[in-house]
Amino acid sequence: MNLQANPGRGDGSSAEAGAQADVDSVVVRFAGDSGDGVQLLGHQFSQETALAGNSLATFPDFPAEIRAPTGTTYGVSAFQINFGSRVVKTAGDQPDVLVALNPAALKVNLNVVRPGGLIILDSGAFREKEIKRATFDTDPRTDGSLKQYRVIEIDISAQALEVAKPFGVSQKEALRTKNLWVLGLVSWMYDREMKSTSEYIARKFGSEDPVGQANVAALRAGHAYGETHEISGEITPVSLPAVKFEPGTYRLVNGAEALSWGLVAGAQLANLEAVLASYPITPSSPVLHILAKLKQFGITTFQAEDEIAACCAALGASFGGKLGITASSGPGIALKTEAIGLGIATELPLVVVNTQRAGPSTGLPTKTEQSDLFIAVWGRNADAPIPVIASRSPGDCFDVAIEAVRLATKYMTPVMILSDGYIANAAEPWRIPSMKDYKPFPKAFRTDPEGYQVFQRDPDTLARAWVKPGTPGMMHRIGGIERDSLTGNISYEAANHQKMTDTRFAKINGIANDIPEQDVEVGETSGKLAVVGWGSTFGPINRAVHNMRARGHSVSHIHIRHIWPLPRNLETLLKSFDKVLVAEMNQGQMLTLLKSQYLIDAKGLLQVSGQPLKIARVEAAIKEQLGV
Amino acid sequence: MNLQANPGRGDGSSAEAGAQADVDSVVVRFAGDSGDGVQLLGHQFSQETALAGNSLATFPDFPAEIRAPTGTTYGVSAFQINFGSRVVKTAGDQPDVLVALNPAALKVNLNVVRPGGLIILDSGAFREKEIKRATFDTDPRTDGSLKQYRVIEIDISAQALEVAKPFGVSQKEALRTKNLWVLGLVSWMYDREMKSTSEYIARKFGSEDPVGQANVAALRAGHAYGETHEISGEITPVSLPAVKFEPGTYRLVNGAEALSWGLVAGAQLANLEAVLASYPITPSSPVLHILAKLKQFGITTFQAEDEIAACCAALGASFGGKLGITASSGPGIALKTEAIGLGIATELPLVVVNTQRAGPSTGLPTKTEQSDLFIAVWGRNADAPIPVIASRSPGDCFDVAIEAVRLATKYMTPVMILSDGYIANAAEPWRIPSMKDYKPFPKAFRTDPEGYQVFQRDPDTLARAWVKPGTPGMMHRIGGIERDSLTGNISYEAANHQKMTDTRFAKINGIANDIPEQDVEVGETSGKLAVVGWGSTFGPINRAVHNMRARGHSVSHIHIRHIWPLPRNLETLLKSFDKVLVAEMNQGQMLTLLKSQYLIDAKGLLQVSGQPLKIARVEAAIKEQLGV
Amino acid sequence: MNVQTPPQKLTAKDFASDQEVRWCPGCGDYAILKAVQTSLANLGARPENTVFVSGIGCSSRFPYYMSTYGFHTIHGRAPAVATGLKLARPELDIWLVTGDGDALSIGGNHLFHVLRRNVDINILLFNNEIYGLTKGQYSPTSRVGQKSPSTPLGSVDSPANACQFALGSNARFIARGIDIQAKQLGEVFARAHANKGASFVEIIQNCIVYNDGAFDDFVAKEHAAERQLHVVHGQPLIYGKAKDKGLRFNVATLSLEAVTIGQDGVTEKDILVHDEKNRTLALLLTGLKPPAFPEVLGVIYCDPTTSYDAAVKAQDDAVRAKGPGDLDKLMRAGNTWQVS
Amino acid sequence: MNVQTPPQKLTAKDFASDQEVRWCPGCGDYAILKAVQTSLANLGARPENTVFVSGIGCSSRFPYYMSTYGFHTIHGRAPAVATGLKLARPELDIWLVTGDGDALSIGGNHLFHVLRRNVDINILLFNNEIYGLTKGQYSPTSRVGQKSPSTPLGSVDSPANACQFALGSNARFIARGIDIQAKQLGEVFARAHANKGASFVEIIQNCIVYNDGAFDDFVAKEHAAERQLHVVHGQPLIYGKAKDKGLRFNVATLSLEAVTIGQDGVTEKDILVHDEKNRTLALLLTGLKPPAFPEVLGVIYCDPTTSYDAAVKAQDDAVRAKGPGDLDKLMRAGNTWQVS
Ligand SMILES: Cc1ncc(C[n+]2csc(CCOP(=O)(O)OP(=O)(O)O)c2C)c(N)n1
Ligand SMILES: Cc1ncc(C[n+]2csc(CCOP(=O)(O)OP(=O)(O)O)c2C)c(N)n1
Ligand code: SF4
Ligand code: SF4
Ligand SMILES: [Mg+2]
Ligand SMILES: [Mg+2]
Repeated sequence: MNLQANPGRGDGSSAEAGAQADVDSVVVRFAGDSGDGVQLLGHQFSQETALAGNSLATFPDFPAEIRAPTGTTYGVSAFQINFGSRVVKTAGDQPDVLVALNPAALKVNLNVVRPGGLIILDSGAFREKEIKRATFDTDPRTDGSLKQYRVIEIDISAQALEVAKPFGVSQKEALRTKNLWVLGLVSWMYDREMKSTSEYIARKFGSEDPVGQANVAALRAGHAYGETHEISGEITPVSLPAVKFEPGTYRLVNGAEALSWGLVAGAQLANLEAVLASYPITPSSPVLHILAKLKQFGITTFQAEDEIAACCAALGASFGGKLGITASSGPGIALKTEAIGLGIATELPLVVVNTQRAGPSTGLPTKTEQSDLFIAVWGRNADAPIPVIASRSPGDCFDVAIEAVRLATKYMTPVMILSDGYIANAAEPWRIPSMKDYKPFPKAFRTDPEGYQVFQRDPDTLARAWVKPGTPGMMHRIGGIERDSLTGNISYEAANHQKMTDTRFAKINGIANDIPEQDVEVGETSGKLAVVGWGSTFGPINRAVHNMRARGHSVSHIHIRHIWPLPRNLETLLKSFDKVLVAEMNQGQMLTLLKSQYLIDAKGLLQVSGQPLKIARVEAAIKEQLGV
Repeated sequence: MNLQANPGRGDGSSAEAGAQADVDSVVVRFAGDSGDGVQLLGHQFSQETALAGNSLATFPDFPAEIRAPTGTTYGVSAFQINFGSRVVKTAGDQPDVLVALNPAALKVNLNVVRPGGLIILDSGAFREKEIKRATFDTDPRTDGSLKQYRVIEIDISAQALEVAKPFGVSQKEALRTKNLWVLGLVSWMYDREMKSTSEYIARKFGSEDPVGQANVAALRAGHAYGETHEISGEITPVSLPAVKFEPGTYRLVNGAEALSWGLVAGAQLANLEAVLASYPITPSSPVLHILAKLKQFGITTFQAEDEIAACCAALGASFGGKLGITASSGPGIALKTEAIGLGIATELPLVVVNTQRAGPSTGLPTKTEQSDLFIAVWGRNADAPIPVIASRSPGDCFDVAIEAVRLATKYMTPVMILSDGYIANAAEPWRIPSMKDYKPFPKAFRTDPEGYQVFQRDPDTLARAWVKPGTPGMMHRIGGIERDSLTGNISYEAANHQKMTDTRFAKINGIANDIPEQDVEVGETSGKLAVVGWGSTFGPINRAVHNMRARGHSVSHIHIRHIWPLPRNLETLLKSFDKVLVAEMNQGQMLTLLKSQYLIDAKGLLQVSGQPLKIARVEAAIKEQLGV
Repeated sequence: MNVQTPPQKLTAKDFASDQEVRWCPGCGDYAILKAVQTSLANLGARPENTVFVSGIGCSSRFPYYMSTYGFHTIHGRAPAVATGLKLARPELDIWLVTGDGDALSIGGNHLFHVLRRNVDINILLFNNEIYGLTKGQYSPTSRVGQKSPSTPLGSVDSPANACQFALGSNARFIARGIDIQAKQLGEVFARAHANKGASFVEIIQNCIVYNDGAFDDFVAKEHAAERQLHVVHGQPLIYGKAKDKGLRFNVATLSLEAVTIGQDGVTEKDILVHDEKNRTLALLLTGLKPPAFPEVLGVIYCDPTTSYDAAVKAQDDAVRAKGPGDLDKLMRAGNTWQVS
Repeated sequence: MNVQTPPQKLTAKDFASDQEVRWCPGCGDYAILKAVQTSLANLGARPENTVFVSGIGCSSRFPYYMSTYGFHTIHGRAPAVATGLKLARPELDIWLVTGDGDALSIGGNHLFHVLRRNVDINILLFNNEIYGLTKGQYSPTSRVGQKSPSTPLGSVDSPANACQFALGSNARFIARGIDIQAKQLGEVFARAHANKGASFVEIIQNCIVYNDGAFDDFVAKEHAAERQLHVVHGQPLIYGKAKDKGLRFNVATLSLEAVTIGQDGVTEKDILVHDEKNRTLALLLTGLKPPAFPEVLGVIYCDPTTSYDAAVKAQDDAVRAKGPGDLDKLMRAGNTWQVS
């Protein structure tokens, strides 16, 4: 048997694709109980893979928020990685390899493994009680359930216990080294250096701690097991050559990190300090956690009593002359609606980070969806436009955050960033940018009282001037009641309200002239079919379009970053294609937006299953559109 | 001089219209200080006019919420009435007559009077101080400001003081009878019976109260003044014959009343008791005030601590098996967003009344706008559709409320009613319906435990069954986390979420089959131009289309009640016209909705000045569209 | 209502739903769940007349595990939902389960108003001094210096005192219990249930994953006897393994002192007697914190008054007693005219 | 900051903006506005360093009438806005103006948290026991039986006590004043301003239009002397025209009694001395209501502690003292690799 019998399929190249017969990418999925350390295992393996120079994409697939009792199906945590010697864009449609640390992990993940794929089981965890707990009626290893897969059973539990013995750690601690044992094994399978993991363990435990020592020993033992044991006949270790990346310094980054750093970068480029006011909510909380550790960058963080207070506190900070930022998800975004309106009315900068999750209501907090486009663009009382920008990948969050800060400060407006749970948690190799490569956009505060009027506007941007309380001679009042278009005093005049409403529109619409024109990711600028996406569907759409083009089809990929206002050339661009297919993880929100703006008869590829879009689905939809 | 020199113009028939040279309608505007009782004056005059059998429409034009210091321009309160011997549909574009009780009232309302119109002034209030207070630089009576109007000065203050003398009331009380003196005068001008007003005063004060007696005396004195004084030369009293209304019992009704009664009616037809949970906010509060007095109808009212609590309490009531209702405006609607999502998720009936006002943020609380269409249709996190219905006039609120209750209970869903500040406050003659003419739609609760599943659905409506806590054997749990499509238990399954999302969509979309097809208000079902409106723009659009048709133009008026889902035939209907013009008081929200749904290249006539749309503007837009 | 005579007394099990309980192994919530189920059985409650309403949080998953009616609502808003439910259906027995974040962070205002209005529901606040569900951020009850993902250097804001917040909100019933003390919890639940008004119960709950041992200063075995004072109306405020410790009122400072009977001339007579109707005493008792003082447990304050729902119902009923409304008549009242 | 040495002492007028004041004639808000302007002048405040933040309500229009910086925000959320502003700009002098509806109905939670956190702002709650701006609905401080458009038969829920709510929220500074008592208000404002933390001031305010005379039981001329107790730290709790009335502590009931000196053997020694640091006393004093007791006015409670903004700043500063962050370095920390 050979692990590589049918390689590369997991990356979504559909069955008829002959182009990738050589081993150029592999999809591995680790799965186990919430307590099994699967996320750490996945993260470390990603780290090693990245250091080896492969391209990779990951998909941490968390269980629901609460830790479930051991061994239950709903307590299963999984981590999927797709890595290869060519550029990898998604975490893969179907795993080539599944490592299942208990029966529940097998139960939940069985149906996703590619037929013919490899399953590595911890046979030590397949006791009758656990099998039942996992809601198997009979033992899946013997009842034929696994017959379309290659299965390797190893009593990993016993191995881990054995290895840990000399260090005198508790049985519980010993069993918890299973994840590192597995990491050793897969490191052997894919010829990975384990140095970074050993260092990580040493850092975490200190070199004297017996638990740390047991962990290192387990790591080595897993590796040795691969080298020396019987499975060396069943699995041939493979080494995927490094991808030719652009030169630079790289790291793994997830979306929450890149976004947080991007906010810091944006504040620096704007020459501002910032206040992040947030209330914890899945999957948005990491932004708060990360920025809470970055006080040295002039960032103050504030865990407010709720999302309304968070948004209001951010506005208060902006009124004070720092950059107000607030971050949330789903129900928390809904709660900020009223306060965002106040930001629009008072024309204060504000960055609202929306890490989307599945809904409505509480929905599926740990699952991804792109269904907040409507609320972002249209979800406020009255006529209340704001710019909306979406990030397409973990690393892209950095630039999107900078752009959001730029627009918020330049145009004195709330801006909403759309990220999502997948982007926030997934890690990808990222060429670390240098701050010196970014053009600063320092924000000037007005200090000159001469002729100052609160709602006087810059003729280009239509933005009003920002004034810091504390500045002598510039005292003024703002508020949510309609303001006189010059003085900012309360005005109930009909004509003034019309003028202010028109101006608010014109200001936001004018941003279309200050953002890049829409480009085409892959393919020509006209043709039979444009597949339009936004946000985290970038990977699958891009790969699918690549694949279809490789098969000779006329299809291009357009990925929209600026959702509101839309890029000026987008209408012309879209109308240069015979057909437009919008692929998104909602019931057709971008589709509706584009139809309303351009009257194009676009079609939708819509999915709201809480899982990332699969390449195969996009390919199928392209075929349908092309009639092939 | 003759009051009727140029009659009927105020109703928006544009200058070239020759059709209405005879006196068939008049627009009168009363204006004075907030303390002058102008609204009462207007209301009583409307009452008398209605009893006289004229058609009428009113526009109470409130100042900002706080009572301003006497004599200031921002403290001016106005009331406009358009009445006639033909069917009147708007409060009129331009008053033919303005009664100004102080200089500020003149200042604020001068520019709206029709050139050549009549202005009646209380000269007793035109002292230097008051003139200055009203921000006139010089006395408008003598500086030529009024030269294009006919002006009659009467020292109404002195008249009122004089009349009140015998009753021994305070000077303040005496001056406060000015409004009734004016009412007497205009009652004489338009040949009105004053009986209902006399009765009203008697009811309010009792017959013994000297203040009441002074008021009645003022009323009579104003009338007598008209009959006997010098102005009888300047003004010829006119009597507009009664309009031929459909037979029935009529009353004046404003939108808040009709809406409240409609909710009661809906609950009765559904055979339910109801809980209204609300938080006061302009212009929504009257619904709370009215229903608070209707406990005998099985309505319980609850002034919650805020709008979030109000919406949640309404949901709690619905969970308990009564109809939950909540009412608000602007910022309050924004706050309900999250809780409406919970209603969508748990599929509980809920009626959300949105009396729209100008925004964004606090905006102009007392001014009208139709700018909550976006938040109604699209303003929630995730994919979260609900039915949205708009009322077009005060009386129409009754039927709209019934329809909302019907849909909410039949389809187990939140429903949003869109009314607005104008509809809520304006009064119109209304043929009082009989409850026996309405078909009941009693809602059955499920009580049979046999085979009960929480999210089992009626195959026709896709609604789940409603179960009252307290019912044995039917205990169940619901919540905002995604629910298994059958049992309702928490489910994190990808396929289940897809199914539930699809079903929620299908359920709401299916309502299109249960609502009337879109009809055409005026004109043919195809032609050169359809003017599309919704909500309170009904009157001006309708009159404008009538006027243009009278001039031989091919134009029809389509007024949309069911905003989501849209009527099934609307697409075909709209596409039967060469052009579509959407007239609305926002920046193009219905326009955007229609474009997104039907890809029609409709144009907008958009206005957000906080004032009702004028007939003349609509006519001008029609002309532009028709190229005439 | 449609209640059949119970065929037999129900047991705790009859109050358990068919859903697998999904808290972390070792979570204090399990014990509370058990205690509630047992209490309801003991109180003779009927599942069909009982409703559990909750917000969002680990604790707020509670309703799924009860065989009663249940509504898992949104974060912080359970008191509002419960108020609407109680107004609609005053005859139902409504329990509200919430956490320290749910009730005191996002939901503080609704908690305030449900207590102020004295809506007849039983409020169980599971206080683990942490946000469990969102993975361990500090909460409004976390102590100063709490390190958490959102306060990596330790929190700096002083915590809310749940019972004192309730007192400031005009609550008329305030009690406190500990997750693992099933018997005492049962007694508290029985009293809360008997009180016709808002009954506020703070339950000290251990979050084994994110805040393990937060209450060890008075819950740990070695401290329990010396640092827990279980109050009983009319009984002296005495505690300690040897029942030798007590609370004395210092009239000069208007505060309580922890004293030892037999030391410094202190006798049992010096010890204050618990009066659950005394609001001043409630303030004093709820303010005590170990180790200098005992943690006060049991029914600390109970001074009932008419509940909001009862008062609303009385007003509604009084109007309705005059006969049902006639809409046709209502709409024809006042000035109308005929057209024929 | 950019403060020039003031060329001259400012007057009340210097704190008035150019906007015409738009309250109803006779509204109590006018007097408060005057008192605030006068106080700021007396305190030597600078308009450019002063910010007024408010919610929505008649009272909340206040900032427009001040020549300082001002932010008229949204209903109930002013404490949150002010907290963000203070965190961003701890050196500013921040005043918050709110009403009983704004602060205690929709905004109760934010008020709770701003007090609990002890953010250094001065909170002026104009309590007129009514919703003025929305035309007269009852508010959470309205007394039972209040008839209003939303409670045509009279309200049934018992009112919140603003000061006790503040106490339950762990406020460290609580004071009370009356709109028309400019001098006393000025003293209270000065103390609030001096307190570095959240200073809570309830101002009894007459709404002449919707709730005229609501406080006549202790504000009306004929009652003022006999039913107002202006407390002073260290002074006995004496009131009455003849200074013959006082408050005595009843140790049996742990409550206060209103007594008359010279009657029933009561002497001045029996009268409690005001201690503004005593929380129990604060509870007792804020709970008193006329006519049986006096309305207690002045600085009722003041027991300062570190403010939230100061503690946050200290943490921020400590980190920043180690040097500014280097983003390029941060992003390159941990595992990285080179591609060349
Ligand atoms: C509107 C909203 N904001 C935030 C969240 C995320 N969230 C869920 S539970 C929770 C806090 C839970 O803490 P607590 O109430 O103490 O419950 P515990 O989990 O500790 O039992 C938060 C912040 C949410 N679900 N909804
Ligand atoms: C979100 C929201 N809800 C409701 C309102 C309407 N509203 C404005 S002020 C107010 C209450 C005012 O009462 P209070 O705070 O006591 O101020 P007062 O007018 O009495 O000074 C209400 C309900 C609003 N502006 N925004
Ligand atoms: S996180 Fe804490 S509170 Fe939540 S279930 Fe686990 S142990 Fe319990
Ligand atoms: S309504 Fe009342 S509170 Fe508001 S301005 Fe008028 S008198 Fe003052
Ligand atoms: Mg908690
Ligand atoms: Mg008030």
